[in-house]
Amino acid sequence: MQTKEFKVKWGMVIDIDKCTGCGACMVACQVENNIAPMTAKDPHNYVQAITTDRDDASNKLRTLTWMNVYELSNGKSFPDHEVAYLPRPCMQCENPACVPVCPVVATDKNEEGGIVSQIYPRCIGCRYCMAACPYHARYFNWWDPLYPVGMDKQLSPAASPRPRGVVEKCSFCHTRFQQAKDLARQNDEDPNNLPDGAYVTACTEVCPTGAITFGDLNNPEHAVHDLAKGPNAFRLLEKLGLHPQVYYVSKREWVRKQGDNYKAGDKH
Amino acid sequence: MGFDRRTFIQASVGVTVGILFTPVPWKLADDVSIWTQNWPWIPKLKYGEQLDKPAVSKLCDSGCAVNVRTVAGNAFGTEGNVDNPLSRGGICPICANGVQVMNSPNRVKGPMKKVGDTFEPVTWDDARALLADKLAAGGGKVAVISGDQTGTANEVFSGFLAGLGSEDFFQMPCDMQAASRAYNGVMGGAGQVGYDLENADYVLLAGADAFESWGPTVSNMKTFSATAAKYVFAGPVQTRTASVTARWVPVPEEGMAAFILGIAHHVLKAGKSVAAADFAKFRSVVMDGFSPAKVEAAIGVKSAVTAALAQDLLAASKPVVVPSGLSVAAANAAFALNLLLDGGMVSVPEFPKVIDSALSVSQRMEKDLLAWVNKGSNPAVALVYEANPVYALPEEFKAGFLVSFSSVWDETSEKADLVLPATFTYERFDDIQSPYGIAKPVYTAGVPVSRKFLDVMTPADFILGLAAKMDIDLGFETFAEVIAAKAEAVGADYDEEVGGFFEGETVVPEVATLGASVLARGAAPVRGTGAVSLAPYSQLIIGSQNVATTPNAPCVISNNQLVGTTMVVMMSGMTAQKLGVAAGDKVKLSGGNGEATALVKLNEGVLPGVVAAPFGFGHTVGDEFSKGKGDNVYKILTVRFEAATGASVWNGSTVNVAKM
Amino acid sequence: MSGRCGGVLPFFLGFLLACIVGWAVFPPLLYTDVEQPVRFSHKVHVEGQEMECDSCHFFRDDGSYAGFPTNEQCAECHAVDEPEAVVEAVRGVVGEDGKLEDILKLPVDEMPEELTELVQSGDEADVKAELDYLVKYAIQGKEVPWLNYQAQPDNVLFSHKAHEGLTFEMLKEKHVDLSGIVDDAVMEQGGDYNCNLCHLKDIEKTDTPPAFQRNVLTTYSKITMKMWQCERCHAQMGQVNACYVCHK
Amino acid sequence: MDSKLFPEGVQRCSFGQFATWMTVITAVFLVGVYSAVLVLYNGIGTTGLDNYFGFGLWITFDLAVIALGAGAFFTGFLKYILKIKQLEKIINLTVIVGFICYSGAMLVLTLDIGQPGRAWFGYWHPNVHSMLTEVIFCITCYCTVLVIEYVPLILEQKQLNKIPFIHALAHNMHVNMALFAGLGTFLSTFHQGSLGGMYGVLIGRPYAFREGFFIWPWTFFLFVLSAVGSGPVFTVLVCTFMEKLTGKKLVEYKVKALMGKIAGTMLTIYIFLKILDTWAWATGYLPSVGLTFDDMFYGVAYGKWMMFTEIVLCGVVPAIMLITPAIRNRPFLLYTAALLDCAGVTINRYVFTVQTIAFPAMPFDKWFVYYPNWVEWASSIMIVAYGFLVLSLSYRYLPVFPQERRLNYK
Repeated sequence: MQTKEFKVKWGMVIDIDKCTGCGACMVACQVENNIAPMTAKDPHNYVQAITTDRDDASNKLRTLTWMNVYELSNGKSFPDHEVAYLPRPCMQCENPACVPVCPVVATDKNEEGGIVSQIYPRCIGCRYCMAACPYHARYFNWWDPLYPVGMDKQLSPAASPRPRGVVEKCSFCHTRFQQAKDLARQNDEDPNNLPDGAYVTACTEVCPTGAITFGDLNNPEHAVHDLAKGPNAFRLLEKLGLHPQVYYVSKREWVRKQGDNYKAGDKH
Repeated sequence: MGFDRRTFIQASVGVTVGILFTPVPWKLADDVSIWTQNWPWIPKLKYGEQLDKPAVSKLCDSGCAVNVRTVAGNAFGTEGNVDNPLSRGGICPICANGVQVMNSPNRVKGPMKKVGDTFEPVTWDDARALLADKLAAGGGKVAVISGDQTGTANEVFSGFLAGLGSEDFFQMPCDMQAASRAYNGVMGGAGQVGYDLENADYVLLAGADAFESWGPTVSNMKTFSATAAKYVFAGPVQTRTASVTARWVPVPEEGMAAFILGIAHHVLKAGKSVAAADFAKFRSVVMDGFSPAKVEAAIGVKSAVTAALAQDLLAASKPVVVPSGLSVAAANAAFALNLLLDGGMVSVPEFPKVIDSALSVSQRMEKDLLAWVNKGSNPAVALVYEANPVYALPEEFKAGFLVSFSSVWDETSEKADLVLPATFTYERFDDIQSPYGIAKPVYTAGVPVSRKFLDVMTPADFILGLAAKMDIDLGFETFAEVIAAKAEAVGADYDEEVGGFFEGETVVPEVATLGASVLARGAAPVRGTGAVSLAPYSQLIIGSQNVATTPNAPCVISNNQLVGTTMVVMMSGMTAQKLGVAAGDKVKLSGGNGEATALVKLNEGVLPGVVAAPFGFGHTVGDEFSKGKGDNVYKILTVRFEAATGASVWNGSTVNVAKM
Repeated sequence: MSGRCGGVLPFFLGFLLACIVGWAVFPPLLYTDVEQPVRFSHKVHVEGQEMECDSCHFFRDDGSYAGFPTNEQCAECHAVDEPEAVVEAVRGVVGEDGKLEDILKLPVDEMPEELTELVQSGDEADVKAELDYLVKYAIQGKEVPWLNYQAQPDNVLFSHKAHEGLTFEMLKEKHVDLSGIVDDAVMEQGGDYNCNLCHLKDIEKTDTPPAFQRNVLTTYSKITMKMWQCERCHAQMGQVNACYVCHK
Repeated sequence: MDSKLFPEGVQRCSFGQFATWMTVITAVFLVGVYSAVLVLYNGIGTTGLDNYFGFGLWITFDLAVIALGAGAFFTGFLKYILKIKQLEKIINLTVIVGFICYSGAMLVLTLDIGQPGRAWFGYWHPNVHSMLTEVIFCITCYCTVLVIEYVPLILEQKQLNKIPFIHALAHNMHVNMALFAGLGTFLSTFHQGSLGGMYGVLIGRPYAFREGFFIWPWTFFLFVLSAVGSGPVFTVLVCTFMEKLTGKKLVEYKVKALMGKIAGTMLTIYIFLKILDTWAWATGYLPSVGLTFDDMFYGVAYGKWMMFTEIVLCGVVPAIMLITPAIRNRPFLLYTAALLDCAGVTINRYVFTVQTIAFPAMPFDKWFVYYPNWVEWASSIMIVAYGFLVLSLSYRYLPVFPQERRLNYK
């Protein structure tokens, strides 16, 4: 599989040594991208009344969490135990596993910037892309998005609501990219050469420890350019060759080692 | 040719073929697929001008300075406010969900009065008249319980209370209280203790979960990531804060004062001193009572550990030790150590009051709610402002006539006789005065940024109206005027359209004593008699003392805290073995005045002999995002009164664990 | 006609019937006409008051496009200083229980002065339209739910800013063929504004806005641009047709 | 009562008996229909699938029935293209079984995709790089071919066939059947392969990922071979089941043994390559991505026992049994081998579907176990019931077995 090259490559560098796993990024992501709170009852649905309730958010295999924080443990006993938190957005792989498998081109990696797009009205809901993604970055709308009364008036204009039956995933808050370009045009600046910080994702913006840095990996003027090349930078499952555009940084070796699989005796 | 079966078949074939040459099947197939994108029950977006409006959010204890994002005038999201030092663009996970809480179906939609077992709507005028009658009849036996630590609304409430002739103003139990009682009370200092994390190079978080729930959390986190200081976390649980600090030192919660004095022992040995009246006594208390061997015997922390920490603190140019919890002794010990180290502890002067009869901040922190409740106090009228004592107090709370000023239905509203729905902070004027822990006096005033959709009222406005009706002169007619006056008194740059902000200068802490006599009696660890210690911990995503789990939070809460509707408690493998339980077992924890059900999860990041349980679950009233999820850990805490300080604390709580 | 080969005539008749139904009967059934909530006359505003397009349809500072005007913008001319007083006055006529809209059924001279003095039009039809606006929206503080003939669904993000600089000259220069997408007349005429490329031609000259033809199944406007139309122009203009260029 | 409709010269059970049988099957079918309605009306949330197991019982079921339905195309290929005359005695049954399997799979797929209203996008907006596009194309086209192959059989129904037009049409279709058989072979080979390819191309899923030849991963070829190695004996099993049920002999044993031989040969080739493939995967590919063979298995649901059952007990053993004439020619052993063979291919489809996505690729992630819920089971069983209905009707009213009269009444 040949990887497409882009002049601009939007990417993220997440400093695991700064992430406390507080969850603000996950909440901000849900708000920005109109992920409805999970409600058990569906007032519009008469057949459901005689079957089971919709899922509880405690069922983590049914939630919609484009940004998901994993807890990592070094596996040691007290008092040598260590813990770390790893936020996982969509990796926007340079060689995505999900894109070539989609039968209907609902997902693609074709726009300048290299963000893997997911178009809900095109998606037929076959879930092949979910089977393909080893990062579990893709989510299926098992149920219709139903907002409790009154909560539908707070929809964000940034992301279209998805009906049930389609796959969705992190888009690097793509609408913010469009808005940043429009602002640049308005100010007679080059929309294709945005300065660092002109476009950042919601999770980047709210993170209280600034663990997430976002920008153009190809642009030396963007902070991520150097961060991604740091000595402690790594990507998840590099050996599989998907080449994520999301990098992680940790000074802790055990954390870096959990970023990929190592056979006994493998050198990291 | 007759119309027989064959003709029919032939014609049908013709129709079938013919229809393929018309747009019917193709247009329908296309339109059906478009229909599937726009099912009528899928909500539609609204478009219009997008604006970010600065506001204050008070869902978390310290309060967040935020920007409310609006589209076509409708609020839809909340982000941090880059221009405010409390936020610097960051936001906590509760406040990030602020708009969703504001629009939650769990909001109280209008004033309600309890009739029998049910609630009936009343008008605001009737509510005001009813309450005025009750207050008049109560004859000064009135109490106010406030869950707001930083707002000027407290001045309105406490001024009103003074006008009624009562002094029973209480804050919900909080760290700020312990710090204030230790610093202003025991040690004779003035102002509010702050920790200059920004300039510190070594920070010992003595129990303070500073990057998760303690103090001005967002500000702490921003400072943590922006500076190179070394952080060490001490506590019974490897919290989220501990996951990013350089080191985690396991210390039992009740042993924190002893732990700090154990470090002080080494510091004193290094020759440090403080110009305080009782320094000599302090020195002898520490040198005799908290030698490394004694500390190790009492709390299990090795002398090498305390010695190393002391060395690091001494070597640092600006070290700071941050205590936490309700223990006045622990706060006292930490302040004494900070003074010895002459590091990053600062004193933050209070802002001037605008209502003369109101209490000052330190006066507000003086009274002990739990002790008062424990005494069996039963006021004629209790006004509860932005607090949920029925849920968050380990003891049962009684009042002749309970009034709840809350924006959402909670346990206290459910029990109240009168529910007076509050505007959400985005719908009203409100402010944040220097949250506890912040290193500089900081004032943020917020103005309404969202229109009201419900028949709600700003509690302080209601009180001002009530005061006028009862001829109590507070000097203001509306809360907007109070905020404007406060902003002016503070010296903030304030505008009624966008709010205001002020940042002041810090003061060197000065104390009269080091509290030696208090420490001599109050610093020794006291533990209950149950099988294991209970270490409650907070995660903002689950909720705070006052605010239940927010609508988008359940997806974020991990299965390490909640599985299905059962809470999860964590313990090390060793503890589980001792208790005879295994991972995944359902257990009953009994302690204090109650019991809780939980699932066991093994976590080697918990001190052996300790069970870690999350605060914030077990709501019995509320929306489906919080109600019926897990159990309420407040109910299994054991409240005791600290020796010498008399403060009610729940450290050292223990529980018995039984497999179910 | 042999039995073996099947009947040609019945087949042909069936075929014909299907074609008639499919081409003539079916398409109109798919659409229903919906009138704009208020008979807004571009003619009155543009010709009569000499307003510019961007008086109402302008770019905001953040580069987004304002589209339809809000009450706030309308109020620059059609200000209602004391809406409560007008509502009160109307209530005085229709009664406390009546609907405010009922006032519109009465002749103008029976309406309260508080309302009629707000009217700025002279022509009888225009007065009616203006009263419609005032009573149904302005005094009640409700925004007008204008119908957008070219409305795109929520999953489409169209940047007016990105298309602002597109001129007819550029299209001609690049020999962009938009037949079947844009009315040929528009391309021939050219002009200063490229709005006609996608929007209703000469809408600014209309006195009564045309009805909105709503697809009963999809609720889309009949003239909502389809994706292939966007894509064709993009392709010819050398612009990328990546999914995220237009979707969200 | 309905005896006029029976094929020429055969006897069938009483209508009452038949009606009772059909009622029972229909009842089972209707339970499935109810579950299908739930899925279409409420969405796939009603199933046991989740974000980790986007593919589950349905896909396993689809892949298994499609593999087992391969008897149709392969037998057709042998009969019409390679002109193995013997096979005409069972060809009708293979067509019906193939039709049931494919149309059933398509029904399940309709439930399985989240937006059935957009199913046609596979044609209108195809992604030519996707193996699934190939599957959608071939499966729908081949299903059409199967319909075309099935129609003449219906037209040969005694009463229908009296109409000259229909008689002529049926005849003409029969004459041209070789063309369709060829087309079917082409389509079917490709999609059997692309079903395998679907998994082989998953670069993010070490359990399934395989290198390969040109654009096709090895799984592409393995799936084709395993399908033709099991499809024919599945038809034999169906036929035998019908014989036991009706108490009649429908196909002579010689034909069954021939089918066994054909399948056995293919199975032998397949299992040889499968073992090679597994070996290369375990010792070559897995270490290259930092994994070991042991890493790939977990607990009972995803244990190694499954792999050994699939390859040895349900692969090597039936292969040997089927290619050994002495064993193959003994009915009981043939049927045993056939059962093992079919079980093996089903296990293969299960592990490729479920275990592939169950393996936690990220080291800090963990294994989850997937359990289908009643909705998935009911809708899958609905397809089985549907198959019973079609087969029952076909057997009762259509001349499926050319040998039936000779074997039973003469």
